[in-house]
Amino acid sequence: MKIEIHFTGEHIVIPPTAWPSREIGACLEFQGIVREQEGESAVAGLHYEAYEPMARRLVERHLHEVGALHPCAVVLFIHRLGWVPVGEVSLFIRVLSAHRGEGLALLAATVDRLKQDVPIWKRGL
Amino acid sequence: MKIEIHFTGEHIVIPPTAWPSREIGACLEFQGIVREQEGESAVAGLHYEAYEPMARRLVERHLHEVGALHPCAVVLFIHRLGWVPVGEVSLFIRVLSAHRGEGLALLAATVDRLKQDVPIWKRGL
Amino acid sequence: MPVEIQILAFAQARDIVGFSSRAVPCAPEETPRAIVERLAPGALITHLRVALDCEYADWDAPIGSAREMAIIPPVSGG
Amino acid sequence: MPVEIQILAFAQARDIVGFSSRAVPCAPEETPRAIVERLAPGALITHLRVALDCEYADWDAPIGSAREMAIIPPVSGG
Repeated sequence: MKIEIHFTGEHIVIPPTAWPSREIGACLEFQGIVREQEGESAVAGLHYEAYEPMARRLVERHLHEVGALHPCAVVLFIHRLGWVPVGEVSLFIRVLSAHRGEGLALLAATVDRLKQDVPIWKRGL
Repeated sequence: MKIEIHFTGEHIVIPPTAWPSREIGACLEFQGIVREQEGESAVAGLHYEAYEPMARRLVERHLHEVGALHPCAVVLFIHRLGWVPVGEVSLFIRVLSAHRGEGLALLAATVDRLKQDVPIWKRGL
Repeated sequence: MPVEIQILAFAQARDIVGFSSRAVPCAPEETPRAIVERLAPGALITHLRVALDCEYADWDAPIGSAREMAIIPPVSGG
Repeated sequence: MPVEIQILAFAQARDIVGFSSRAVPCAPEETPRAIVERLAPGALITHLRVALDCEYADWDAPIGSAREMAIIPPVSGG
């Protein structure tokens, strides 16, 4: 499985899609968008902070572990850091796989695990 | 829930994303791509045929049913018909929702139900 | 009082019944099974479903006021 | 033989311990809990986790040869 992980302080620019082989049957993409309503209060945006080397290491390990259960061909993971206003994308994940089942499972598990133990924090402003 | 359903004989052109409100927190997109290996044999592409009025009606009904369980804001469903060569997209689904859970569930259920009873057929060529 | 209804056959169903579309006078009390047997005697419909006016229907229930009947092989969209 | 290790505190942990980054001489047999208590006496770390060289670790196990210790509040990425 080919894995690419990026953290960026800039707008997330979604790379154009391309399939690495003629056996890719599913492309799944997730964009997490900053919402106005964060818990109890309305915010103008969120500020994201990461312990980047550890976050990268854990995301990569998660992807390998989850990918062993749900084999996929390519995963691209991009998390924005710093200030992200409402309506902009804080997280982008793309998964290419032969079948949709694996891609959906990997995508769901990746976001779940991100929220469990990957050292990234947000605060509303 | 806003629903848009299209069948097209042309290349699927993915519309640019836009969020209808400041409460959209997740955008999920699925692209189904024609693979070379279709069951036992290698193909150059697939030919898709639909009983379009019934297919449209069933997709819409499925989306309403599944959306009652997993409320989402917007669903865009585009299925290509006619000849689709290997590597090109035959199905595109975009789901916008407040939270990722609903979007993932709606997306998964929509493709599952598509494969159960929506009158669309493919044959390898 | 027979009325003309449109019979559609899709994908493999076309090969089984030998046509893709026909307009055929049918009585409201006729069943889809009887209509297919009349148009394509001996056609093997075991794996096919039938729809009346865009809704799945029973092969053995009368067509009633339906104006379109579709013969539907196993689907494979996506 | 104490060696200098880097102590990092993120997000709410910064407010709890009162710094974001410090280089501090520590003995290999010291535990993360003892180090934090030495740097920020009385700091309430109940809801915090600790990582040594980018791996979650035990508050009460010696730091050994680790060179970086991070104090990690509940995460909220995505």
